[in-house]
Amino acid sequence: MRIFQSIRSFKNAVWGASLLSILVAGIGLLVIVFGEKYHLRLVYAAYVNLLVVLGLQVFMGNTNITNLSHSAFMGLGAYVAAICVTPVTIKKLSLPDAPWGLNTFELDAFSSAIISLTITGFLAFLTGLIIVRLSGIGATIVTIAILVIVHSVFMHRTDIFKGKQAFFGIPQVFDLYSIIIISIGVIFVARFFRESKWGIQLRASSDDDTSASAMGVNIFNLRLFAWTLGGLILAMAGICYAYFLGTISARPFYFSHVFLTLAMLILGGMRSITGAVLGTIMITFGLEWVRFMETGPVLIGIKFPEMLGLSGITLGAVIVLIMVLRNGGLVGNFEIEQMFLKGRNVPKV
Amino acid sequence: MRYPMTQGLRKHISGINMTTIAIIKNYNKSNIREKIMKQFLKNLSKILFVSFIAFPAFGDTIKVGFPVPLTGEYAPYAEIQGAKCMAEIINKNGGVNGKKFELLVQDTGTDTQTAISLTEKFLEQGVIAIGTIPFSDTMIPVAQIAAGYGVTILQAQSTQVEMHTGIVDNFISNVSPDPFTAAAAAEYALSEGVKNVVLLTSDDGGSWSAKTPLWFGEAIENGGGKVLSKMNFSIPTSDWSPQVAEMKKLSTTPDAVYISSIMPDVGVLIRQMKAAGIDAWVFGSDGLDDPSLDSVADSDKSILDKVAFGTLAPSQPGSAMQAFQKECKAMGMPVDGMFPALGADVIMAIAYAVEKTGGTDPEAIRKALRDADSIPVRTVESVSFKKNKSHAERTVPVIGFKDGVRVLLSNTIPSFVPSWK
Amino acid sequence: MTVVPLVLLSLQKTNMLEVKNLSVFYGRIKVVHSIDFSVKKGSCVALLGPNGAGKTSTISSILGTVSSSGSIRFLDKDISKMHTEERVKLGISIAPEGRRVFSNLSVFENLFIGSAIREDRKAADEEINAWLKTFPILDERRDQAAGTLSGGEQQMLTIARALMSRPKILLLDEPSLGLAPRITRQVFELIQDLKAQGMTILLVEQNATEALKLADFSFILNSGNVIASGSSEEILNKGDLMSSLTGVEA
Amino acid sequence: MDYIVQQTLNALSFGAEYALIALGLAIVFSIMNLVNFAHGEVIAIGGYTMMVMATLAFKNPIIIILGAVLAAIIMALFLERIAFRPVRYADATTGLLTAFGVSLILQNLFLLLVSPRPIAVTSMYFLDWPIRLGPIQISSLQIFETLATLIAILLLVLFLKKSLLGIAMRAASLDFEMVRLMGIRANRVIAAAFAISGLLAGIAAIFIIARRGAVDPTLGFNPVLKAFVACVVGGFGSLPGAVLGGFLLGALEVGMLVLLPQSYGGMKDAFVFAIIAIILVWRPEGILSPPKEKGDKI
Repeated sequence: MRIFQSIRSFKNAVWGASLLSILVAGIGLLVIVFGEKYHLRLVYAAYVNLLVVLGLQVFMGNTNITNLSHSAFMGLGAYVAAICVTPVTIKKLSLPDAPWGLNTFELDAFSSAIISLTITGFLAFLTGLIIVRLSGIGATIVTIAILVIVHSVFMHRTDIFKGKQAFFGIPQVFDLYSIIIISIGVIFVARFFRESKWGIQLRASSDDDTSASAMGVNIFNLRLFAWTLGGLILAMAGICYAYFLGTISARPFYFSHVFLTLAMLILGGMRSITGAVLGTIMITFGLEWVRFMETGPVLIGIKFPEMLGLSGITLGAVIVLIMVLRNGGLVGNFEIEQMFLKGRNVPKV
Repeated sequence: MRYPMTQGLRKHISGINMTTIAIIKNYNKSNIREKIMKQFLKNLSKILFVSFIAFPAFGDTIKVGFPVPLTGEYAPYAEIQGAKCMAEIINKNGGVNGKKFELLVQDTGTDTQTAISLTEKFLEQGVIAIGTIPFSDTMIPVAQIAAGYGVTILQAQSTQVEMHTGIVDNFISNVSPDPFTAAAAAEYALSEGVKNVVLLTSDDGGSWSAKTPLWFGEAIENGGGKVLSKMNFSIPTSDWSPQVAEMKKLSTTPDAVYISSIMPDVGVLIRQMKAAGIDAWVFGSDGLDDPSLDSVADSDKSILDKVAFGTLAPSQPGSAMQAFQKECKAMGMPVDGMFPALGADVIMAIAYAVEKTGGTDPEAIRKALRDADSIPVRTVESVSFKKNKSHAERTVPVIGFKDGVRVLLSNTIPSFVPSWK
Repeated sequence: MTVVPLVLLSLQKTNMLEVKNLSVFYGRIKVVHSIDFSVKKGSCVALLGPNGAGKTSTISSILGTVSSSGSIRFLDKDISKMHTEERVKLGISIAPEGRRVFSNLSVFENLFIGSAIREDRKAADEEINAWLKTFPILDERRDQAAGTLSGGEQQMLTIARALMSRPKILLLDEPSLGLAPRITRQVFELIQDLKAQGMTILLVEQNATEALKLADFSFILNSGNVIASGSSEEILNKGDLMSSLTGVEA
Repeated sequence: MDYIVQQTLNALSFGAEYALIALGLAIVFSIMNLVNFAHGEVIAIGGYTMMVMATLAFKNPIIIILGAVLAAIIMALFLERIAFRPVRYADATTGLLTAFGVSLILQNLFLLLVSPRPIAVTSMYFLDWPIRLGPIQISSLQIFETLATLIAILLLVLFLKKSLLGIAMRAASLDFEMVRLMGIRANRVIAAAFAISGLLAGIAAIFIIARRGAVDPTLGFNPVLKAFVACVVGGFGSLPGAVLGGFLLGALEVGMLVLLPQSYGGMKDAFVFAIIAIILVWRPEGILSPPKEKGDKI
């Protein structure tokens, strides 16, 4: 069975993913060489968000169904890995009442990640069975339900997840280099999926307004696959989050993170991987600047007023303006290799 | 490792001069040239960056970093207004040993990742102490990073018990943890003849809302009282009628209800209980210490007569805190509420340690804080970290109301504190 | 006394509706290519052609519900830039393809909403009653949801609804579509009556035989172009044209 | 027995509040397929207006109520004009995201211009006093709120049945283009829908403030999330569905609090949302979903 319809789409995928990888790795390396220490953390957080945005893109970009549950899957990935990898000595302290012997074992980082991916992927698959049967706004509503349910469980099974308190003591496994490599891998995966014949079929079917019930079984399965793949990438993002920070709680995996990453995706344009990467870069740097302006700095001798909430307003404005002015985001269907491979048109859907 | 900004700048500039000379000397050796180019770019970018981000500051200053929640869920607990005002007061009077306070403040939007990167940034800029989002999921990683610099996390308002279980060593809270406020409230309740209590718990505020009521219950039972029932609630709750109906159903009428939650939710509970004819005390924790609580009595002065909360510093009229708030208001730097006012105390504690050690070495500062028998602060007379190391030993006030006006009901260090470590 | 006939005469001379160089687009796809046609006051003009010829697109462009270019003049006013609502207020009304009664509204409410632009509320109410008398079956179901009516009844309701706004021109889009032959006859009888009362009508039909009986003048469309036009006689004489219209559906 | 009656009454008043807000969401959705998450901020505007009026020393409660309701209506119309009109013809998801964006902007504007902390607004306290019916204890506010919701539903039904604009709105929920072809201006119908949703938000704001006695930037977000759930359960776009969903949710929530064991009390939201998901799988369009026909929006 062939994955790509033509050798051209394969080539485009390789080209595009490579160019984006160079861009993404380039920014990371520049920061490693030139940046202050705190830039490294900032950039690491940006990479985690990039993974989230890519995970989101795999489903949203190809099916055109808005997903608002992505932060929940990221949280699942983070928690499962954290529960597995955290040393028993710490878990005895932090999770004294954990059920099912969760505080009596510890695994190495790699096995923990695999278990986390398996469990989150399986949960994504289960929820996917519901999601793919709904269309448009109905599906989006169920994703909100998933977000609230998962958050609720994180918050109230404090014996396992610690809720709003810190789940601490997770060993620091990753550094900036690791996440750069993972990001490149995920960029390739997302881009290959987009250009594969399944991706193309999905995108073709998403333009159609036919209700999901009228669709062939094939589209169901494809959607389910995209949803699960997205879930796996989100789990990976969660693992990266936990493996660097060392401390997690239920708080970061809720609405504010949902909106932040969603704004990143739709700013660049959810239909393309280039858009996803671009949006993440722009919002990350833009917000950093806005946050600086928020606290009323002195610039060129001018004292600016303190403007708390400016970053929230900026995010909201980005979402509204993109929706109103340029529904497809800044780049629409454009992929980066089109800048270089003139004349050889990428198959458009 | 740490250098004041101006020195840092000078260093970089001289670095550039050196590299420029080196470039001229070695223009034909390409591999060296590359290296030098890299060095040059690195210095250039640093200068650009430093001049962009840094506040122009001259002379030796006492830098304190505040990656705090000015927006988002935990914005009400930011200590920044009081800290700024106190720093201004000290600076106006010539600083500490001639050194002035310089506060580096940036909003985290209540986001842990942001707090962490800002912490790293402030550490690089040479702060000697950090105050951040007062929840353990942020304080733990922030403290772990700061530990590498020897810097202390000095929280003005953190009552979370997790921070005192020895996960990190460089953490100091300038107030008493939750079990103390619960115990103080219970002590007062027992003195008022309270026997039967109902506890309202919630996981939404971490251990603060989940465990504090249980500690209160423990202290009541220790004093011969009884816990009638535990009920669950979520934050926010704007209608308590189901819980109130549940209270009325109890076979024994409760003498008191304990809740650790926030305004305006608790205000609704107080009014709905009163409306339902439940004549019980409502006890609470520091979450109730909000200016908007007082306005619950707007329509009926007696409604707050049986409301009291164990809190972090006395906030009734005539208290040191109110005097401080007045002073700040006159300076055009309003400090609204108890949490913002507590910021003054950490600044004073740092000032004390700087004066004591005669310098700004963060490790020495921490040691000085922990060694002192008594450190003068603003909202109470003094605090001491000698006994507890990671949190202050200070009196825990219980605030109540008379005719709708705050009164100090008691202000002691509670004798029985439930075990919590 | 002499003024009124003069006005009528002048109107009769000029075209009530005049379409020139009209092209219709769906997104980037052009479905009607620069066609011209006109409708004189009091006449019945038919747009005929096979499925997909662009008839409905043309009629929709007259009301401005699809994007088009070219000039559309109604009563000597260029209406091509106007909002749909303004065109309706000028006196254009439509009984659309597939009837599109408001199925969640009662029969009465359908007629009532048809008179939305009327200022003379009393007269309009009387007219509603008159219509209900004309079609007793509608009167019977006066307060029932229009969705419960049969196809023929819905078609009658649609035409009545379109007339409630007292239009100067009535656009009828496929009034016989999907109706039984007996019902179709009733519908065409109604159209015949309207024409006899002096109503200007633009009729779109696939049922060319019936339409040509009614029409004073016809335009035949295929693939978005006018391929023939003339009086019914002229069209009927061109046998090949007729067979292609009535027999084949491209 | 008294306890059951008491909790039933509580459930009813919970439901009334959800129904009131859900109606505001549903009326806009039925006409332009927009899930207006910024409805919560329209409620908040009502609250902030009361705050401003209190500081300007307006004492007359009627003036304050009218002011708050008017502000909410104006806000709803303003949002329609500047944010939602440009996405009127876009798909429902675009509308939803726009509404989320608007909601973010407004929440942060409140924060920037007023305060992140709750600000006391006690001018509506006078609506709240205890009423004793034998062993049952209720607050006047619960009665007012339930009554106001019922009256609002009644007036809304009258308006939708008897007035031309109301009939046009019902017609528009099925076939917007056909309504325009009747010569009725689209802007007028949509503005009417937003004005009504603003009115309902204003009324909701009065009761919310009367109970909470304080206003903060996120005042409206949680009630609207709940009302949104009510809409989904009832069938999005169906007005009877919104009312049914609201009361059902009220019953569900109080029921959960009463029946769930204490240790699971916090999982209330998880259970409520799980039920929603199940209902959607069983009936993807909700319980009382309105009929769907072509040409819904143009």
